[in-house]
Amino acid sequence: MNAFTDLFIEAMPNVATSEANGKVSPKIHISYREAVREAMREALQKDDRVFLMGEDVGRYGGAFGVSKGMLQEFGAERILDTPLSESGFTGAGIGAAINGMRPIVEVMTVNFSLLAADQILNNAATYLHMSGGLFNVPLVIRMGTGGGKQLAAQHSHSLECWYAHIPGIKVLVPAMLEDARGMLWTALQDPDPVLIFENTLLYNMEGEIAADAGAVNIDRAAIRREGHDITLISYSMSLFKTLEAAEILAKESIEAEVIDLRTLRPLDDATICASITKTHRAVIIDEGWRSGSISAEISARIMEQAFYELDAPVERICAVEVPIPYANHLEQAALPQVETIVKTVRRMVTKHG
Amino acid sequence: MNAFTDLFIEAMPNVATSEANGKVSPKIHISYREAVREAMREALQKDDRVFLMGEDVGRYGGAFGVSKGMLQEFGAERILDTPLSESGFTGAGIGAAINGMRPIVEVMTVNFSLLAADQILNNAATYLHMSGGLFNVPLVIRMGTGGGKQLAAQHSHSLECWYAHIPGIKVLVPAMLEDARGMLWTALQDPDPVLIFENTLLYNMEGEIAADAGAVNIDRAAIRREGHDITLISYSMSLFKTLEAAEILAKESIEAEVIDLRTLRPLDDATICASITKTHRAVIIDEGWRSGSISAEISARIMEQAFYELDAPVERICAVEVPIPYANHLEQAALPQVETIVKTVRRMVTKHG
Amino acid sequence: MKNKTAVESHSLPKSAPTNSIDPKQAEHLRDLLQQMLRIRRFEDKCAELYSAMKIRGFLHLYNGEEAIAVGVMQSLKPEDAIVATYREHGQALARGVPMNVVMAEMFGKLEGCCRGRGGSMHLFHKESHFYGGNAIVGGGLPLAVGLALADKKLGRKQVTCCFFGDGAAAEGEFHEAMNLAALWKVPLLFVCENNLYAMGTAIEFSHSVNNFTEKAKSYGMESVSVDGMDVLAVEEAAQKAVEFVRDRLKPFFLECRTYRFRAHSMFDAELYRDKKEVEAWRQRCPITTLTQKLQSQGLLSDQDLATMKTSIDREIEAAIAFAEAGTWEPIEDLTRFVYSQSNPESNSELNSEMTTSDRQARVL
Amino acid sequence: MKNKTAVESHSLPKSAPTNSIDPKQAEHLRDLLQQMLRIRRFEDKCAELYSAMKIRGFLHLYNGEEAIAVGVMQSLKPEDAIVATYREHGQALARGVPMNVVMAEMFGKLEGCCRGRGGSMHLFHKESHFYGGNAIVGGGLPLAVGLALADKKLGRKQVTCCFFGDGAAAEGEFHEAMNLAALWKVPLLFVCENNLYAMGTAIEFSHSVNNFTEKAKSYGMESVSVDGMDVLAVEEAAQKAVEFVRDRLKPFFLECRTYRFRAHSMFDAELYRDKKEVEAWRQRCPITTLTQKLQSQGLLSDQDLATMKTSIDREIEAAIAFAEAGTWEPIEDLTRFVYSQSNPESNSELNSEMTTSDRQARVL
Ligand SMILES: Cc1ncc(C[n+]2csc(CCOP(=O)(O)OP(=O)(O)O)c2C)c(N)n1
Ligand SMILES: Cc1ncc(C[n+]2csc(CCOP(=O)(O)OP(=O)(O)O)c2C)c(N)n1
Ligand SMILES: [Mg+2]
Ligand SMILES: [Mg+2]
Repeated sequence: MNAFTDLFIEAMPNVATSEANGKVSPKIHISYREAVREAMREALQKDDRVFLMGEDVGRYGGAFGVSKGMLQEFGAERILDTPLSESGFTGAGIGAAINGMRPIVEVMTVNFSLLAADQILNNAATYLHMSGGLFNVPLVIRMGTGGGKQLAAQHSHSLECWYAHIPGIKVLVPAMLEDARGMLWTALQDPDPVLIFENTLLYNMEGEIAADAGAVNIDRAAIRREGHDITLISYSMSLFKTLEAAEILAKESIEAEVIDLRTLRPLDDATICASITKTHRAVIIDEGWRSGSISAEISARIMEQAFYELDAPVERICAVEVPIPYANHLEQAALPQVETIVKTVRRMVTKHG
Repeated sequence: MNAFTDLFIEAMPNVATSEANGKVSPKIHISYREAVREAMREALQKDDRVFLMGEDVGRYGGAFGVSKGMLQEFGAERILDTPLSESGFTGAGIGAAINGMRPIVEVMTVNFSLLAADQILNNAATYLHMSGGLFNVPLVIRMGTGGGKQLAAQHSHSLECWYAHIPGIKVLVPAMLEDARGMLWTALQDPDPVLIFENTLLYNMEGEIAADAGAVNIDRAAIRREGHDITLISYSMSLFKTLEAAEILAKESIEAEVIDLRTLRPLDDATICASITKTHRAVIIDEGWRSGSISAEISARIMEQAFYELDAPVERICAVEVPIPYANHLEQAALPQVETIVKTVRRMVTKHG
Repeated sequence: MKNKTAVESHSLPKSAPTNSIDPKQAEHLRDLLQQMLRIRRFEDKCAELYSAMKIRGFLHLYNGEEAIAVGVMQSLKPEDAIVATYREHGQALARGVPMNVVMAEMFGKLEGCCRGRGGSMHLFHKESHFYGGNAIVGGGLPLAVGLALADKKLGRKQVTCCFFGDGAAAEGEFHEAMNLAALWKVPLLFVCENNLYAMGTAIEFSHSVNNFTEKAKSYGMESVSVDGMDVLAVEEAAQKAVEFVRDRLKPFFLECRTYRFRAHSMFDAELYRDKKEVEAWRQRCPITTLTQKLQSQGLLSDQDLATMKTSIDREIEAAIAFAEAGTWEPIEDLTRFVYSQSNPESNSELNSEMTTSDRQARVL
Repeated sequence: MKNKTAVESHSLPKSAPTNSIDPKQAEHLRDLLQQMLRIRRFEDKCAELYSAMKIRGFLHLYNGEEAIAVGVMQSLKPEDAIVATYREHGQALARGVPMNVVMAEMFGKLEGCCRGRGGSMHLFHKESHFYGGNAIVGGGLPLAVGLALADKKLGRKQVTCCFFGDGAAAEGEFHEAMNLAALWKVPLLFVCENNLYAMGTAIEFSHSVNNFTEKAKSYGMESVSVDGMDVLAVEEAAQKAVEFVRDRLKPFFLECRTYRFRAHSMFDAELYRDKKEVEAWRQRCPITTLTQKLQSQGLLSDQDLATMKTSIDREIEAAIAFAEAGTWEPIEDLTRFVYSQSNPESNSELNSEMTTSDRQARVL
């Protein structure tokens, strides 16, 4: 199935090492954009089969500047500018993956990925299964997602929940710099299609990560803040709003536990339920439209797996169900906000506290 | 916004009449396929602006025979065979709707609609909003959906939940003959895009409906069976499995209330919650893949709106998360079954009864 | 108002005029110049306003391509329909969408043509039959087929005119729309603004064959390729094209060879093209060319030009003032226009009480 | 085995031979006949088995089009790749996918080439480099571009051969794939099986221009159109085409004009075409033509033909027996192959305990 994977296991840094061995490894300052770029550079350097393809990834340097300089470094064979043909080049990525390559396909944003939805669902996700296990598709697709930049109704949506509905693919949503840096390599080792969603507002986020930060696991949610009063579940851009809300709440002695989902498919139910067993309350914060969003799935799973632990109904804070408007005040009103999180938690904790 | 709608209000039969006036109206025997066809014929007869377009709707008579004979009756101008260009003709339907027509676009099955997903989300659903209310899109799109015919991984999925995620459109899922007959006209009166999903296994279903059955409301769920022990929520094909299960359970003195959702967007929370207030337990049965399905949304809404009414966690019975396999025994194992519903309800009622 | 007359019919040049221009024609040429200049100065101001953070989001400017919108619009009647892209300020202005509402839209104000919901990439205007502003590359093409199809079915003698870029022609929707239009013989004018780049991707990396008339031919569609830097050439070609479409009830494909003088959007460092190449194309600026032509024939005095610029600048300043004075749509109205009849009552706790909007939707 | 040799290289006719056929060539012609007949009789049996409810789902038969799969496969090497559609039994058999596993697949058995998960529309076979069986019209085209791209990148001198119908050419994916293939110069042979209908839609209602070589030209792609009812013509054209692709590292477009003798699928009442038209095409049956040719030249005795049929029927009967004797994949294994490493333990309460599969997925 996956004859080549073995070759790379030794090259894959052990995620736990840097902390486990007690040594404090040196840090570097990096932006999310650079972290993704470094991840891609490393992959291209380590594995000849890896190449990047997508609209404007080469000469332009990537719609959001993520791949800037990579064409110069790796050449046009490995940094492949494609025509505006989302279905065509995504399908080509699938074919290349089946036939021995390890393509990273970049779709500028999830809004445009609708043009490739047929290839992603009907080919990438089903190929292994409908061939009875004969052909796997080791493909990575990266896309921008999210609102907040006044790009209006055709450029601002968070449709990762659609893809999280599809068996056969995995869906990653890196929020932290370490994940932006480390998820790609793990995804490339995966024998099956992996979609990585990068909230475009995060590209400018900067911070410190270990100089030797490398591959990370992609199957576990992470607790980004410990607490015992309530569990706040979020991912990607909303995670930071959630963490901010948690800090504000802490000043009022409400200690929220904050979970970063990291992966939307498969969901890490165990981490979520363990936290709820401790806190007995939960809110899910998510930039997708409320109805049918990933927050619905999480709420339903909590219902199924932790109902008797709940002291109050799980709530959701999502995007208002409108095509995202251009005007800033309307757009911000449509997106989840720190203040709403704070208010909601305050109400939930005091009411049933 | 909707200058023409008024014209049709008087033509629209009052849904409640036939029962309300006490007279028993004569019945006719009809199949689901014929009911849809009659609805289309009526619409074409009543309104010059209505036309049907899609792959093989004309000379072939419709992939599932729904429009058989209509080309002969209405001519090629109004029954328009399209090339295999899902995005192209769906977009053309949107344009025609904006510009004064009332197109019924048929997409053979929801699996192929992925090729038109961009037009549906980025144009049909957003056009009114991003134009600040200037241009509405009075378009109806009909699609086949569902599994159970051994059509395998590219023809068998139930993706109506994806579309139910999109603000700006409505999503109808007629199960009963009356709805197959009556929803189309109401949808055509709607100033905004309406998607109608017809489970292809239902086309051969036959039964009696009132000879004068006409337009029905599209904003209310319906209680298809009253009961007080548990609420079973379903729609389309699964509704019949659910009703069958309810009959079996009745023999064991478990009286299930069965809700037919009828419309997935907007969901009729009121009917669902009212039933749960009575039964205190619920199961949702749905042919979509479990994660991120419409059943997740319903479970989450029950959590939010009826948590304190629940005696047990809401459960879901959905398709197993695999691309639907060809072999009959595997396919049936992947789809919700009567037996599973019966077992689940039995367990829920006895455990917490 | 200049922009009102722009959509009415003009006496048109029978052949590219060089000498002995009659006064009516001279007036027409000055009008064309004025319209192009109006777009140019508007776009330059938009760039400033972007830096001043008055305009936000993605902003795509039309500098260098003015001759196309202006040239093509001359032949369209008020009832004809326009479908454009995210780079559509030029089309909107040339079509007669008032500058005030365009500017207010980009400021995100309620007084904007889309109440601030659309922004630069989504200008719509009902009276002008201006159907967007579509920010999905290629997404407007099938829609245009449908608009034209409706006109045909309803027996209206109207033309739909659809603008799109060279990059868009690589999308599957281009193929589907071209085939449908030709197959169904709908009154649709395709105007390909071939500016040689799709964002940073030069046409030779987008298309195996760059010859657009060859593409049109493969659909059996009549076509012509024209110098998009020459407003008179565009005007003449478009007039013939529109007549063809209107009279024969068949689509037509018009390629306009042009160049974008500015960056793709405000985020573009323009790493992909040579400064020299840009400079060479700037030499062919449609505005400079027409100005010089008029001047050399004594049809445009320095005074005329100054007056023109002043009046344009005054209009732009007024538009800015209009936009500045505009109001913000109340946040309570956020969920309006999701559905035609939604009319939310006060909706103060929008973010925490999401079900409000659901409830409203249900009430429809 | 006949189907094994079929994919090896043969000495090929230099020109359409009519007289004085050398023994080797005669042998080759008989082999082509045998292969076509094998497909034909297989398909006819499938129709019977459908009525007997042994085969289910959608079943699309290849009757009438056999010359294409057989003719094209002659020039392909074992390491070349095939991408086909839902009407792919012919390609699978001609390619050398063993009949047993094809039949077992359609019976839904574990012994089928896809363990019964794919069925008639989704045949896959690794050793034959047979990449499906794609039931989304046009969906295989971009995939084929990718297969060929990988071969090119990896420096393999391999050809990908992609079959699709006239209807598929209206899809946007056709346009995108044609452009990408020509632009990137990948070793890909497009084989358009133009049988004049897409389901019930005749080609004149699908395409504004029916000339496929014109379409190829608009992408700068070399192409040829050939009589798809003549296996020798197909073989010769395909040989040149494959050589071109392999040597020049460029795509090529081969149109084969053909006709489907049977209904589109088992649900088709064939209201859209005239019985006379079908009859006229049946007169051009590629099998009859070649049979008569061989007979008239004394290269095929009645005895030869009878032997051929007997051996084919024996193979078919054996395949049915193989399929009948096959087993059902255990239901516990339902969730295998959703992900490569999923390996569920016993999973008895599948429907009520859905989270089991989630838990497994998480364990990956
Ligand atoms: C489907 C889709 N893919 C990608 C984009 C991002 N994008 C916006 S404009 C553009 C370039 C389009 O080029 P062209 O069609 O030549 O028009 P131009 O901008 O040159 O006027 C791209 C890639 C998009 N908006 N939609
Ligand atoms: C995207 C998509 N649309 C529609 C269908 C339904 N469908 C299956 S085969 C077919 C006709 C295809 O015609 P053509 O490409 O000419 O191939 P042929 O069947 O004639 O071999 C259609 C419409 C489909 N499978 N996929
Ligand atoms: Mg361009
Ligand atoms: Mg065909």
